[in-house]
Amino acid sequence: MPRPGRPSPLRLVDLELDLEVFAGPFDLLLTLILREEVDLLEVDLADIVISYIDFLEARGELDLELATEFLVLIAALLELKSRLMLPGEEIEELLELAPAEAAQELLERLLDAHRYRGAAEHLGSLLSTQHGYRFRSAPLPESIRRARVPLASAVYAPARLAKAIGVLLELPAEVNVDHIPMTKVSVAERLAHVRRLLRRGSFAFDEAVADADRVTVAITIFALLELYKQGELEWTQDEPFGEITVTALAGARSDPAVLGAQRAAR
Amino acid sequence: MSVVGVDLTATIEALLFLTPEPVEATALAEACEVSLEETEAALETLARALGETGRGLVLRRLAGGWALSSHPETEEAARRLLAKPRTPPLTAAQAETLAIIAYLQPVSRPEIARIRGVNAESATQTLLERGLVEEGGRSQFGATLYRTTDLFLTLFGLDSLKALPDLSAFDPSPELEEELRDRLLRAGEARLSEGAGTAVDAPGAGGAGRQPELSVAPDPSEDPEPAEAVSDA
Amino acid sequence: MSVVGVDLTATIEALLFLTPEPVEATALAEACEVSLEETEAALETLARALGETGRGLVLRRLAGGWALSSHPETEEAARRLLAKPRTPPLTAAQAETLAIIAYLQPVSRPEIARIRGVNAESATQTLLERGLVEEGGRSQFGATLYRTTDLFLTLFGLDSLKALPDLSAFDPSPELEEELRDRLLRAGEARLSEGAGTAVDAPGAGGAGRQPELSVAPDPSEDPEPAEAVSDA
Repeated sequence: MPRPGRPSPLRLVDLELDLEVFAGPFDLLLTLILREEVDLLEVDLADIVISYIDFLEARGELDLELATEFLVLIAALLELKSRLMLPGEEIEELLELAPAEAAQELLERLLDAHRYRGAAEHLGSLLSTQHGYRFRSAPLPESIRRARVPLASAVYAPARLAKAIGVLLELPAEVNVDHIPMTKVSVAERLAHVRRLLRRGSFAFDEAVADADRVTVAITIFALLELYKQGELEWTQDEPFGEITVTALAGARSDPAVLGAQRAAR
Repeated sequence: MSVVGVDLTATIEALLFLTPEPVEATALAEACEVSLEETEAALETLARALGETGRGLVLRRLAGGWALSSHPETEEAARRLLAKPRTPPLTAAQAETLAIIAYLQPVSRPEIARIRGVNAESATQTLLERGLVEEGGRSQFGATLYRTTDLFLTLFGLDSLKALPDLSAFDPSPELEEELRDRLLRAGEARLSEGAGTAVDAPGAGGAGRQPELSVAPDPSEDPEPAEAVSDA
Repeated sequence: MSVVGVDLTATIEALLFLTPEPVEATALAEACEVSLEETEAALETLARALGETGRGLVLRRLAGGWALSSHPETEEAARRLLAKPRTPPLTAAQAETLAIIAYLQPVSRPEIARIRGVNAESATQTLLERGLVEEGGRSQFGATLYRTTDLFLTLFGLDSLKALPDLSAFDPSPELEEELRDRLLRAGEARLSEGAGTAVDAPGAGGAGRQPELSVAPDPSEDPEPAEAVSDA
């Protein structure tokens, strides 16, 4: 819920970052931190980190272990700061070494990322200066080529060839569409489900989507939006990532007869 | 003249150094953006310069074109230097290209490219250079055909091509009684059309992209088939 | 000297013309059946001769050996003649992976991934395909180790890995390091302060040492500025 008078923090979409160009999360974080025109105070760090990890996942480049480690470091940094912001005497009690060490490690790794990024840029410029130097590549003259066979010995394994052909013979896997459950869940079904829950007066969103897959969760949100539009309910969330409470509004038309009539009208 | 810093003769020397096949004077003239007369004068200057003592290269007129070659008197030293074949580990691209040539020979470069889904130029060039494959005739479309050499057999410890390993262990669809060639082409095209194959996954992983500086593009007209246009550059 | 007719410099020129990869001076000396000193003197003579105007080739010291290449100023004409695509430049991920391998070799993929914070598989694969890196043994945990190849040195114009600047050349300046630390810690505060409705501009982050900054806790109540003032959004 946006607070009145307080601008929401900058999210990834606001920053016009081309995620393609980053070599990794450290690189992204580093770029962000060093971008002078961006005041990090305005940046929703969590959003950016999570969006980038989503992006990597979509590209199949996400290593879960690495992502976890990275998130732990970020989280430790945030946790450390939260502890530091508590009144003085509580710091003594609460401040453990671990978050400080983890935050320090994150910094060290950002510094390392900075070094290798510099080295990478150096290599890139080296390569471009070498662009005009071309080398000759030609088979040896026949007379010299013939002379070489007697001195040759078996150094390569024939199995390497068979394996290479094996790879080339593989047909690409057919695109798997099983994960697109076109008609498994309908909005009408979820409408009915939500209305059932609404009869209790209010319910938690998590409860409405307990054990549901992502598509079902999405369709449940459509259903809630539809009912919100019709004035049958309202939803509240006290804090980002907090629980969403859905409450029935007085005079809501939630009896099945009305629902049936609405459907017939469409 | 468009070339600055180095003169026309020097540029022509460089161009002939880079091309393994003889180049026609008109092609040189076009590349240097000068007239044929200027090119021929520069070729004469080059021939004279190379004729002087202290030069190990000679300019030769071959098959209607011009080529540089090593001086014949340096052949003994070359044999000593190159007697032992260089056998660095094969890259994935080289192994695939070599396997295709070994199992399907003779095979044209466009066919190799269709099977691999990426340009096979650089890998083929390296294999030629190392003497593992050689040219052997032309396809009905005029494309150069490749086959393996005796050096290939020796380096792989094979008595003959019949001793190539059996593919059944790697064959995903042995029940299909198709020709190996057809199945490879089909798999290659499936990878291409899917758009998710090597050509997309590994930008720069194909032929020309791999180590182009060390290789030289042959006349593209040699490869009349469309697959050659699938460059990953 | 065993070479007759053409002199040693000419023979070396011819040998380098025939070999696509850099050749060590000792190998040249052996092939020409002369001493290393004579070979080195001849290489110097050749370098001088090629340095004169009117020559389109350059003698270069690469990957611990010697190689001939075309003069860079002939590049335009070469591109027109060879109609060859440019080397695809390295992507950021590939360049970074290559840098890590170049500086830390031999290094395993998990190590590379840890430094980059992201899976290094596809970048490493492309570098392998392009022949810039190769596998070189196993770590004590059984992970494949990677190292750069001579082709890497050659294409990047390096005589050896020692020609790369020390990694510390890319250290952030102390000011930058400080700023990095400072800005990162403040970002952490911004995120947290969201809940409290107050953003904190950490003034205490400029001081000495590493650990201290982390424990300098600006009391939020000291900050006179309300959150709204921080933003100009």
